[in-house]
Amino acid sequence: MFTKILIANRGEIAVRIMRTCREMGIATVAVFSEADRASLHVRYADEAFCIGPAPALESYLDAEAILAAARRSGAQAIHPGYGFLAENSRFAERCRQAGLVFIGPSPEVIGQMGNKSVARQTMLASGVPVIPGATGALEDLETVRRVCREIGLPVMLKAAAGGGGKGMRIVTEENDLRDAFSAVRRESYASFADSRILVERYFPAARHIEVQILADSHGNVIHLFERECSIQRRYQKVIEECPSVFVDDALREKLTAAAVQAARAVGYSGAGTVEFLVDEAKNFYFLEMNTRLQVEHPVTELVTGIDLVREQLLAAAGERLSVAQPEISRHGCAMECRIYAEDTGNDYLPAPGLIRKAVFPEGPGVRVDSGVYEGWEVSLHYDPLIAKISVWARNREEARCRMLRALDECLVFGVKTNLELHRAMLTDEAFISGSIDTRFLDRHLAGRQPAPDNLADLAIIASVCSTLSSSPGREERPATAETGLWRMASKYQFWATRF
Amino acid sequence: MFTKILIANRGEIAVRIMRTCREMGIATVAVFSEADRASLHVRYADEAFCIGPAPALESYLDAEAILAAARRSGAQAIHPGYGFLAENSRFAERCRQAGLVFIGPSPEVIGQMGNKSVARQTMLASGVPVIPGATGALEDLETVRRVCREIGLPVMLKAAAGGGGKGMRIVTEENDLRDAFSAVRRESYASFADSRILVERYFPAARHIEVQILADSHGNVIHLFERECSIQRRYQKVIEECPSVFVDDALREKLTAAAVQAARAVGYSGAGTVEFLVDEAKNFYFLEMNTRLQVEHPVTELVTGIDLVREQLLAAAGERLSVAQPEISRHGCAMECRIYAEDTGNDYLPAPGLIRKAVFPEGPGVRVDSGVYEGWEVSLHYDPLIAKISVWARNREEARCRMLRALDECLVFGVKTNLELHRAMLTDEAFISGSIDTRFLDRHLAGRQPAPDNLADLAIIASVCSTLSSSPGREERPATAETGLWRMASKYQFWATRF
Amino acid sequence: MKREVQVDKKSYQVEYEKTAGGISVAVNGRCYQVDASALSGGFYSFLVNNRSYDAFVSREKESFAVVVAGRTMEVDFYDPRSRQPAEESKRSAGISRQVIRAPMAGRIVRFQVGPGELVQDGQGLIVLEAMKMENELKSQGIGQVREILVTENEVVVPGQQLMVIE
Amino acid sequence: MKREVQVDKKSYQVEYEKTAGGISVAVNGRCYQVDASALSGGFYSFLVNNRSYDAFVSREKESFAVVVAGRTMEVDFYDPRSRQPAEESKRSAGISRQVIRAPMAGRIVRFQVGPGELVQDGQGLIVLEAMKMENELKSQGIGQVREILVTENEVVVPGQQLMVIE
Repeated sequence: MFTKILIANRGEIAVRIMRTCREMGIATVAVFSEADRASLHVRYADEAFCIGPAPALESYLDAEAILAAARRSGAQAIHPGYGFLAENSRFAERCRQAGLVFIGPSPEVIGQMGNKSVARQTMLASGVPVIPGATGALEDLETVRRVCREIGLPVMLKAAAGGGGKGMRIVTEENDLRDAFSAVRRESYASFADSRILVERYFPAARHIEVQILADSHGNVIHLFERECSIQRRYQKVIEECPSVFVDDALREKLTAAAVQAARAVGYSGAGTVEFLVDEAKNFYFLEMNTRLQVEHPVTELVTGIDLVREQLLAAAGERLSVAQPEISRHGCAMECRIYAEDTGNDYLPAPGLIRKAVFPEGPGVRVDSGVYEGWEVSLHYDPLIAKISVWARNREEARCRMLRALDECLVFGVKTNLELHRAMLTDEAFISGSIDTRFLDRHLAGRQPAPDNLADLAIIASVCSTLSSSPGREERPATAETGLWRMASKYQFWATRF
Repeated sequence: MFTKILIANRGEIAVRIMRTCREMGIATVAVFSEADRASLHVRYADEAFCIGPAPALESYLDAEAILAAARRSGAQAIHPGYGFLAENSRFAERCRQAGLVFIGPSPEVIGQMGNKSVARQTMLASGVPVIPGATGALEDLETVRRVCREIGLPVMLKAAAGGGGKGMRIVTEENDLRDAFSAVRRESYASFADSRILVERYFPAARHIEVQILADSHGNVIHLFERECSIQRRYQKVIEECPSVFVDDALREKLTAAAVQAARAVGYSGAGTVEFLVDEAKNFYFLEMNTRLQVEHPVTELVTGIDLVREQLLAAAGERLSVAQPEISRHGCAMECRIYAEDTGNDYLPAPGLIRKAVFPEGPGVRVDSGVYEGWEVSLHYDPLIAKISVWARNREEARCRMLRALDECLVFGVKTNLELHRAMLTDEAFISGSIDTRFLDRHLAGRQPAPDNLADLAIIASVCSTLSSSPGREERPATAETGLWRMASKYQFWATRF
Repeated sequence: MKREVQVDKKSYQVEYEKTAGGISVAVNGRCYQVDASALSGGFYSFLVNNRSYDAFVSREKESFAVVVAGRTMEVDFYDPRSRQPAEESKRSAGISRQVIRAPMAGRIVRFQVGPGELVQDGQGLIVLEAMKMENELKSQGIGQVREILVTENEVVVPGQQLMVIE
Repeated sequence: MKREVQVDKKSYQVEYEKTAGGISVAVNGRCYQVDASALSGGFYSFLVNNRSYDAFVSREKESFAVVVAGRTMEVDFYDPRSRQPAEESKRSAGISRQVIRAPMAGRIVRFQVGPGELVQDGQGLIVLEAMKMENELKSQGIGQVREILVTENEVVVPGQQLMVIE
């Protein structure tokens, strides 16, 4: 096993990877942009190297800077996390050339699966159903227009090199095609330095269901069941769960078999996810394969007890996976809510800013993966994910109630968050009954309601107390400096009571 | 099921019970002493009633004050937690008279099991081995002396009405008997208003292993495996785990069967724990039965997935347990470290005080049950338990490493804690190999070593930075008020970099 | 003490005084006897008729941001004799002037309307790129583009004025 | 700046200055170039030759409590020209006077020694009841009981002087 690895990422996922490293006795090396000097992943790491200025292109996407840090630190391997260089085959190739282990599949497999058009063809060849669409990446508007006419509207335009919801547009009317085409090309180029486009049939009421797989270099390929990820906004997942209420044993059998087959077909190694669209009739279509750890991997860890990062490290070090398929069982139900710094009332625009207060839940069945702390600033440069709250319970309804309890214990102040939206989703009838699809958020949730009078009254009471207890302009006082304007906490008169 | 219950307890256990209530849609009523107005359990509850001054005898042990609060609030049942009135049969009886459900076994069973001498006789009658000792509670020194001569030294004197490690003394020389007898009587009377004493053979190198059981009023009695609780100080547990490395399948079979038999024999209902001493030859002796939830119940919840508080509520409401024995399996390994405000360098004396900083761990496999928050004062009146850190992993070694990682993420400042001691225990060779018994702490751990130079250097560096970054007398500054004495966090120059 | 208070822009009549047992507060005639406890770090614990509430309060002069039961509310105290909240007075005077501000830092990709153009409620005005995503800023009402205060490709800071519509 | 510093009562020679890249610190001749970042709430992040350390610092005048790597250390800065730490000077003068203080609030149950009595290192002096447990306070050295400052059944506060041994 490695004795030191570099984590070429930031935020919660970098910290999460370091946690497993620490448990395995592997030293960790963080890299950071100038904007991230005070970030949690730098604080958590054993070593840390600055790799450039804030813009990702000049730091977290700068392969050479990262390789230089790896050389200086003496790290033997690089874990790319998700996003950034995680699915960049050139970076994986550069690691190999530099004598470093890239913790993920081979550059060839990343290239094959990361490029959506090649992935499509690979899947077609191994008999996995794919979404109707163009067979390859497109570069000119006229071809796109022709393909759209063939497969019929609505269509989805997406970056051929993309992932993570970036560079995607739905087109329902031919008039909108030109604008969407331009926007996707621009976003794709900005994110992936590749402006080629895929065109696929768009299924408005489909479910997004994915299968987690693990493979090692000894020919072992196993699956860790599915995750239901239908609840999305701006093509990014916000709630994920396992098992999916929609997947029966027959469908599960087919989905997991297809995923394992796909991984075997390309000689996969490490952790990966095969994403499927499943329509109302339970037809499923290959969507893409993510050749990396997913944001929502805790859901799978909670129901299987397998530490996915540990298995990634084993596979990358040339060892065998620590488990075989028959040993893996699904135990209960898990759910994850992604807490974003975003303005849910304004099209989910990211809402960077200073986190002035952050309280996360505790207690039975709750797991928190946060990448922030009080006094830290959510930067505009990167993904505004604040924390992932995951719960485990014996069944979906218990998990849902536990998640509501956990969300009630959450407090994030200083930036706008989607916490209220999560509460609304979890109490929505459609969610409770499991009738969710990728348009759930659009269809089911009305805007923010004004505060009811009883809450407004409490807010007024709190403000009055604040007025009476402190002088204007100060909001936080050290606990020791409290003065007794009225009955104060923990300042009871010990000597006045009988011992 | 109940719609509202009162929790006649405080601190972490009150909050933990309320968490399950919230998940089940049951409203919660807290009671608090004047010293606890600002305590977490009051903040967490839906309603809260003050029941008297700080001393427990005048508040948390005042049955009538608690019953009055229950009546005012309209609660249908009372959960006693652990300690205080949890094993007080008179209180359970008073609840019954007042038309309230006591969430626990019947007053008769509590009386039978709570009184150690009656419990001993009950166990003897049902064929469960008991520790050699007096057959009943003793009140005079001469009888105690006679019994000691019969069974041989060393002996343990303990409060007949006791529990939780209070009112216990080991006597190894006859000369010490008089003092020990007096001390136990005093402590016993102060804690339980009962000064009767039990005398038992003391096993210096035994293990403390207990079995969790659950029973309902429909005749279902099940066990949830064992917990190893050998690591103790001042007769109080500090680390617990499941499974016990010492318990093989044959012994497990015997222990769990004895526990279920004991519960059946008395017509038990609710959650309970049967404690055993197990000697080096794997002989086991009934120690006592705790007719309540244990501090260390999270360990069992982690390996079985069963929410013990939920099952308590089901049993108390006259419903059936939600699981049957064949459905319960042990999954992986769990460990709990109790974080106390105590001075480990000074005989584990409690160390009350203001918690000025509290950071608890997050991430995979970690559960936190805390009863404190930053700015709250650990009172001298009650148990100085700050938090319970529990972990789950696939096996003991992974759990141990995970616990070390979790402890590394912990920071409690303002009061002395046993955090450093926990780290030392978890890295001790005897602990790693599982060679633990009730004298582990005495035998294996030397005193605190002076800080090595590398740590001292870091402490100096930190102090220098603090000197340079702030004016004297101020220790905490709001994040927004930071000034740039040297390179400051998150104050990078956005406009100086290319977007 | 009598005050007029706004919660999320809605007005309430509030009267409060300190009493022996805590604070007495009346909101639009609803009376509360509050046992209040100031914790550290901006937290408060309230008991109102034995119901327990936890609140976090952040104060800036006469404005408060309060989090209760997971909901963040803006509370504005003002003295009716000395001043009117600015927005309220404008609204009552019927003036509808929109200043479009940058909701976040980013780069102006392009304008969807030009100076003098009439805009509908909800119409797209400006495309702002941030976090690798293009974001459309929309009009919150009907009006005419009076002024464009930035240029294409300009990098803007959160809150910066971008466009004025009247 | 040159200082003599004590960490958990052990002395170190320290020299430090601010530099362009951060702070330069030498401890007993061991030199560190520190990239320091002051976070909020008393936390600091340090990079020393790219090694990352997180520290929490609580300051009271010239005394610091520092938590690094899970260990709490007491750091004392003093100017050798102006004063000597009290304890150090006494220790060097060979005076051994013990003041037994209450480690916590509680009630005095009884005394195990009387005035004038000679006590051994580790001998029990006072039994203090707190949190329902009896706690024995022990002598940290050899001496004679000079003074008893409390009485049986008295309730004491943490830090209160209970007994003087010389």
